[in-house]
Amino acid sequence: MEQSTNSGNRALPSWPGDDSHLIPFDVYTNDQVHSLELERFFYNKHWCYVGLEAEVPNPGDFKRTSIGERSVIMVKDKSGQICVVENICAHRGMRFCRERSGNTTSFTCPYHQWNYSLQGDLRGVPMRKGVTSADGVVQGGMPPEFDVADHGLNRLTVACRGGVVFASFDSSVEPLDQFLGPEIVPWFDRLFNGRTLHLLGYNRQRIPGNWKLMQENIKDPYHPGLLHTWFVTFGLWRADNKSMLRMDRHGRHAAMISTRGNAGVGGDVAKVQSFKRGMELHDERIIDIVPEAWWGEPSVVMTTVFPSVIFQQQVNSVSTRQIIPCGSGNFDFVWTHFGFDDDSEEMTERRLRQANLFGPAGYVSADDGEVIEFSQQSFDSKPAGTSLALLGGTDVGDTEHMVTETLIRGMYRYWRTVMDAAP
Amino acid sequence: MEQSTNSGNRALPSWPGDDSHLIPFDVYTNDQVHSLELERFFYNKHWCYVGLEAEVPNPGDFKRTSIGERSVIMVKDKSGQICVVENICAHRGMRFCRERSGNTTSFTCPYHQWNYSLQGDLRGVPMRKGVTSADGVVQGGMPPEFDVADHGLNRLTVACRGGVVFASFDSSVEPLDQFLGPEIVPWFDRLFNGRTLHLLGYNRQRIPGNWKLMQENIKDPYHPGLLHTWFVTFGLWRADNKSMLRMDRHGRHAAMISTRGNAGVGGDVAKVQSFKRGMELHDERIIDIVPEAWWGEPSVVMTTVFPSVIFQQQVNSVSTRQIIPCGSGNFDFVWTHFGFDDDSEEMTERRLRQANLFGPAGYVSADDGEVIEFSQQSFDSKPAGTSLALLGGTDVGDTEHMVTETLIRGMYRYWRTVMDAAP
Amino acid sequence: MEQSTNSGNRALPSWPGDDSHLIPFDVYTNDQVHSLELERFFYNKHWCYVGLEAEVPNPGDFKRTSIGERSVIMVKDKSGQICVVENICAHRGMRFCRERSGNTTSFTCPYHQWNYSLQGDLRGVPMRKGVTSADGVVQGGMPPEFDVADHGLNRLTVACRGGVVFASFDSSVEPLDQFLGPEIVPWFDRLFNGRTLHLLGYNRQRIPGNWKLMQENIKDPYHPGLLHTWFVTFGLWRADNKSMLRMDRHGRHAAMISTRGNAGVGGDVAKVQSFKRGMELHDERIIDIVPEAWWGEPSVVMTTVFPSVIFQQQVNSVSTRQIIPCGSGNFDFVWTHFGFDDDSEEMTERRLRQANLFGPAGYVSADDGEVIEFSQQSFDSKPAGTSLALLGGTDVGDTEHMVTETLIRGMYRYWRTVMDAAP
Amino acid sequence: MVSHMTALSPTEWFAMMQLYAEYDAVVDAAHWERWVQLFTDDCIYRVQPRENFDRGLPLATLSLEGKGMLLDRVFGIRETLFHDPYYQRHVTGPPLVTKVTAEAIELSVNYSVFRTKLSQPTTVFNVGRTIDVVVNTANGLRFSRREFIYDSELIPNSMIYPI
Amino acid sequence: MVSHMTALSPTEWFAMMQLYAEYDAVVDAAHWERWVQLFTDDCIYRVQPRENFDRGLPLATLSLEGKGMLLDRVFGIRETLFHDPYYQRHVTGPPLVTKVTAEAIELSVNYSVFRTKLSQPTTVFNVGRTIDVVVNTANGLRFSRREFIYDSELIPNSMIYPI
Amino acid sequence: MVSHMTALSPTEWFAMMQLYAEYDAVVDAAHWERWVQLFTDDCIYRVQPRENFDRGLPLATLSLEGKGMLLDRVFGIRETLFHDPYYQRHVTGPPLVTKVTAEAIELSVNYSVFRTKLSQPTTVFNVGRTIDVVVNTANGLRFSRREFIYDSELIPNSMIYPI
Ligand code: FES
Ligand code: FES
Ligand code: FES
Ligand SMILES: [Fe+3]
Ligand SMILES: [Fe+3]
Ligand SMILES: [Fe+3]
Repeated sequence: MEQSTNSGNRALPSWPGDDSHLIPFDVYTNDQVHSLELERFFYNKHWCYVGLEAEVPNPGDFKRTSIGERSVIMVKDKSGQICVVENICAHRGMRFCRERSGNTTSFTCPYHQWNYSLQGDLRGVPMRKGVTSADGVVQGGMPPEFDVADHGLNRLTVACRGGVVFASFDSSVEPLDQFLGPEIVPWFDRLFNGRTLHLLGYNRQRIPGNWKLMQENIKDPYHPGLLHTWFVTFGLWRADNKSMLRMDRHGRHAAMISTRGNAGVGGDVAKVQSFKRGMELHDERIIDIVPEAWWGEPSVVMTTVFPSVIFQQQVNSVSTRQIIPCGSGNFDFVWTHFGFDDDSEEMTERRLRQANLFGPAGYVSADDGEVIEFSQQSFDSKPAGTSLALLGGTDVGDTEHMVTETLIRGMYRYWRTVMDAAP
Repeated sequence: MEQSTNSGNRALPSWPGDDSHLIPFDVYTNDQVHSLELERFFYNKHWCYVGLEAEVPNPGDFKRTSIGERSVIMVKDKSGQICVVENICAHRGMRFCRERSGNTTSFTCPYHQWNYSLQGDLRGVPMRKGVTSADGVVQGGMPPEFDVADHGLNRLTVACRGGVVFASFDSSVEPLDQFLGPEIVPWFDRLFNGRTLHLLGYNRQRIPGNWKLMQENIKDPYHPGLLHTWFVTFGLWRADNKSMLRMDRHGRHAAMISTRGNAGVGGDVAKVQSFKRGMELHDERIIDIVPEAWWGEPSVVMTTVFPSVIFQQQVNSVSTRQIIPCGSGNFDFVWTHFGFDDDSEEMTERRLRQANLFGPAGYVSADDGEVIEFSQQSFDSKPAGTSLALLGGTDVGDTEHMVTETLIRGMYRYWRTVMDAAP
Repeated sequence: MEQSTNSGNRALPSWPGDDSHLIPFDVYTNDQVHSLELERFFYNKHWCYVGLEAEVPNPGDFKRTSIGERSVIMVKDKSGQICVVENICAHRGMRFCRERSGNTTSFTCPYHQWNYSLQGDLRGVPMRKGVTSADGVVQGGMPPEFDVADHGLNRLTVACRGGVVFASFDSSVEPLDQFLGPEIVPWFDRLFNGRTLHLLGYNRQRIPGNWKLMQENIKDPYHPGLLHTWFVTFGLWRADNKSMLRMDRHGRHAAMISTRGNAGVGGDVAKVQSFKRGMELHDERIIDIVPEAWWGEPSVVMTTVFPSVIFQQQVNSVSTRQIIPCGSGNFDFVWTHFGFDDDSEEMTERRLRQANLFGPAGYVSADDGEVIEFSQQSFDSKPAGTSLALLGGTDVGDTEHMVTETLIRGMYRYWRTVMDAAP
Repeated sequence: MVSHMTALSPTEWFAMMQLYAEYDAVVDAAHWERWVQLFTDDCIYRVQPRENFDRGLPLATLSLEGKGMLLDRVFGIRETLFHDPYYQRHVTGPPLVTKVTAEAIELSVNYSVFRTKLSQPTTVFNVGRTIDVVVNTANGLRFSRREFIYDSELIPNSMIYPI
Repeated sequence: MVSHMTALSPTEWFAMMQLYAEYDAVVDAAHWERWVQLFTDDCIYRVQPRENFDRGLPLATLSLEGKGMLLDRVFGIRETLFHDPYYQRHVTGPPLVTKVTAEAIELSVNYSVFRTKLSQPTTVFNVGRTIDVVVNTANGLRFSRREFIYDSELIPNSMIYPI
Repeated sequence: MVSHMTALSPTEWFAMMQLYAEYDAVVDAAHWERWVQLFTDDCIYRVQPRENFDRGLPLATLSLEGKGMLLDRVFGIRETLFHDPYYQRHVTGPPLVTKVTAEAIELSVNYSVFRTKLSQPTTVFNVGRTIDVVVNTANGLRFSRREFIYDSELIPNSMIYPI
């Protein structure tokens, strides 16, 4: 084993070597690591996904979600602007909003009926001035120095782009386009090009594994043709499909781009292909793929935006996949499927049919949750173990192929930089 | 944020400022804090509630309960005296008593049948003197220096007052009346004035919140008229009801005393009142209130005895509410409803009907459990947060009104004193 | 309380006194203690039970089990040799084997289809050499320095004796016969004398107590005649049965050997015997005991091999009982009942009928699980408590009787030695 | 084969099964008006811990006498009783018919109720048995008495909706 | 007593109960061929979160149209979809008959599904209600539609087998 | 609609449902004498892990042959087997009738058993299916065989009472 470098923070695992191709199991299981990850990735310096504008079309519409492990509310105010506030009452701290979505003119905490505007400003404090007794004496109430301006809800910084809403607890976070980086923005804009989105519905799963494993999974082009044999069985995956991997300059975000090709079949490809070759579906409607103009050349683009979301375009199925950590050993994975307002009825039906491939029961997604669970089991059982991400070498960089784990190395190179930084 | 004062004990949260109106969320979630609370509030220097004499009317009757997180047995011995012993066998430590209540002449631990008197004295140790082999040799057994007197059950100090039984693991605890203090004793004695109590039954709930939140809730006269809109809707609560708050000199115990009044209605009151004004019950029997001679003027007295119990008199419904912590994030809340031996059948029926207002399904109690759960969710999610208890200012003292959070401040002022003390 | 000796390791509980008759509750509940126990007892210097050869009769047969908290696979390779490998893929660490048993020609991890021989050697790495693009360029793949020889499964050291399979993560572990010691080997060989074993089936239970409590329970000859009143009621237990206790020189392993005797009944014995004397079974078939030639004189021999297994011969019922810890507060207890190839049909039926006495529902075993659970409840509730194992004095040594806790003291004397050793 | 001592006719049995099926459907869909309609005017609805029942202690967790109190409960949970929204789901076994008279049928059924809070795992909320009296009315079979004697004495925080 | 508005004959009721009992037995034994046979050729099989159903959002977690898609699901879970082996166990309440026509019977049932992974404790996997349409065929009663509207919206990792 | 191949008459069906309902009521109320009475003299009562059943391994967790052994079990749990008191609660689905002869009816049912320890939350204790043989006797329907093949192979500590 290579020499290990001690990290700046005592709680942190020590990595073998200076690069990131050997990942200590500890990063997936250590609770102190997890708390620091929440602070540094979810609560500071990063934009996190909160939802789609299409989920709150009208003034007063709100949706409750989470950033990291903190509850937030996305709401459209009367002016049509989207605000995000933390779901903690400024009085005695209750998580006051209980519905998952709805429409309201203001927020009221039921415990003592403190009332807030949709922007989170404190508007009403019952008995603030006390009550007047029978003999005209004013009793109790808030002291004169109490100023409602100091006691609003915690309001987050918000950025909307192409109908997607991001927020941050960190008011000094860099602008969203800089955060995504010029390498990722085009792929983001390809999917969210300004069209109005049409909400199709949700799937939710709790995956008993560390949240980073889902980022890894979608940064791992090595597994789809090997784990998702359904793809191969029905000819939807060829290792020689034209493909590219792109990441931002930090290596934290990435796009996996691929196009169905007809290139000559190399040996390894053949091996994969031959797997259950020649099977046919009884009902082909599930893979009745119709290219869409906005695709351009690629037919599949999976974009991972660190730490909180994945944007999926798998042929005609488009969705956002939100990551909500729940301790170091679990995360909730929330799928929001959508279409576009100009979709024909047939296209909507097509997107819904192809949705059978994805989500907690999907032919090529259910098994991703399974492998994440089983990986976590190993990590829990063997604190001293390490994971090997050596495919394509030890370096980090864009490629024109899929036979590499470079995106995973990129993510952990970034992870080490941020986590090792002085507090 | 005000300057923070470091506490004596490293584990402890640091409070902003010197008073107690800003409560760090940490006090509700930190496990080291919780262990220290158990030691200092439940296991030392405090009396804890174990039950009512009416639950063990006959010699040999016992009831199993808990003080803090330790299992104890309250039993009436042959002389009619009530004893409390810890439910841990002196041999290899088994929690031997499994029934919740019953009648017995002695305690036997099933593992090796060690037998104890109802006072906890070790009486029988099978094979203590070994066994005699065929050739007359004595084999095994306890060594000669083994003295049963050294191996009884852990016996607690007990105090009974007005049919209520308290116990303490701390033999040097101050007398019960001093513990309650002259400010609280009268309110205690008002309810438990020597009459024989008549047991009506139990309700049990596990509330996923820190145990202190229930003490806060019953020390919080600000919420009933605002959260419990049922009260207001049916005219049972008026913010201008004549009322007083009393606490012991430490600020740990309190009594919330109120009387239905007809004073002029101030603006705030009106606001509250108007809430769903004029609703009527289809069946008024649930609020068929009949004053009782022993009430005196007040119609409602809620007495919080720190840390373990609340005594409820809400018009005709009387009960004890025991707090049994279960880690920092949960507590069991055990309701024991009772009446008095001289109750008429109608009065018993009345108490039982009014019981629909209380307990896990009660019109004005189920929501207390809910707000506690939702508060804890915020505390868990945001370690650095604080709760604001500023109503009525920052000081601590008795009042003749309900528009204050002074009792909460009093409790945390006491908490800081006890928790900051050197070990 | 006697003076306490500070242990070498800071995390460790401090024992009152130098011997092991007063056991701190802390050893059953402390998570740091538990991690160190796993390292020192389950993962180093000890042999752990993995199964019976009879469970994998044919080449390719495998069975999944655990050593401590780590998942392992016992498999019979083509040469008929039994191998044990850790169930962690050398790539990104997945616990790849999911079936509990089966037959296979090799192991493949589904995530990226890395393929291993039954001995754990890495055989196949898909796209190891990259893929050849349309224009003939080789893309990606493993770097040239990647050597499959460095990336096999973690292979354990294996020892088979009499049809029982042990394994160790520690390649420097002493030979199995030395590990068992000359005192225990004869009792092991008495049961596993080379006959082919015949698998009858499994029982599994999760017991909410520390794993050591099960070793204690079977090293405790004091309890059977007192807890298992079923034995006494139906005359199957007499405290004066001829009996011996034997342990290895470390005091970690032990054998409880007893023979039905007819010696004169001593007082204590009588007391025990009289318990529900003279009851009769409605159906005696459950205790239709037929001595077997290989028994020799003893009719019951219970052998505890530290830390992982108990070998049971209770008259005609024979089984292995595997201990799989699951945190400090739980362990799984796996019963494998078997017979011998030359058993008559009647004998097989007899073993199956007598199995009603054992396992999670057994007349004389279900209650062992119960007392362990209730003991753990006390330990959790009272960190400062201690357990007393004083029967037969404070020393450690073999005896010719059952009226002693010497085996428990022996186990903890060994425990202190191993746990106190410098890291 | 001989028929049961307290036999119902096939038609009665079918109608009874529909009453039980509708009860569960109605409470799980939170159709409270319909829930009230499944009772007679002078009905008894009670939810009581098994401990109190077994020891003869009269206290119930919820004790409603007559349709008026049922309607008040519906108002209470809709308009005044703040609570976390949740789904409940009943799964009940076959009813045991204990007595059949010209006026009424007495039955008992084992039930389980699962609770699911929004975006949280489903948990076992409450299990037990009922003590039911069903009578025939112009509107069909109705409960004149429905008591839930529950094993789950440690209620997970609160019980808002009727079970 | 009066019979229910939408009454089934005793024979129909018995046959219906057997269909429901067999459905549960078949999926819990993983007899997938038989599972497919319990549906009509043009059947609809859907598993949908209650949230989507209540809000009128069309997305389902699993949505199969016609026997072909059911057969493809069977192939998928057998041959291509890697997953942890587990047992599932259905316990369902009495069906509520909502409509009876000459062609079909419409029903709804509350169900619970328990999941047990090898050597792990049993957990509540999924609960909810179904929306069923049953028709009579030459082979007996068959489902022409079976929708599982589930409360358990937070799926414990994955749903591999049909419920 | 056509009737099922292995049909029971309405009267038989009703009697059968009452047998199943009573079985659950009786074990959950710990009425052990009555529990024994629900079996024939030469009955078989077994509780076996699904793993052993599927692999053809004969070991059962509990295997009682004939009323005598059932009576001995009752004595054992009452008089000799120390254990924590607990409530159990059965919820079972509709029985699947697999064979009907002049002598006996063969059925199978999915079951769930919930356990509640005093002042503790209710948990899923054991789920699985039964293999039952019911015969008609002078005292009505009785079980001549009742096997519980359970999914919940990892028993939560112990199983004291018959399920
Ligand atoms: S906690 Fe929100 S108003 Fe008091
Ligand atoms: S543990 Fe109580 S007698 Fe041994
Ligand atoms: S993790 Fe096993 S092959 Fe990749
Ligand atoms: Fe994938
Ligand atoms: Fe309140
Ligand atoms: Fe034992």
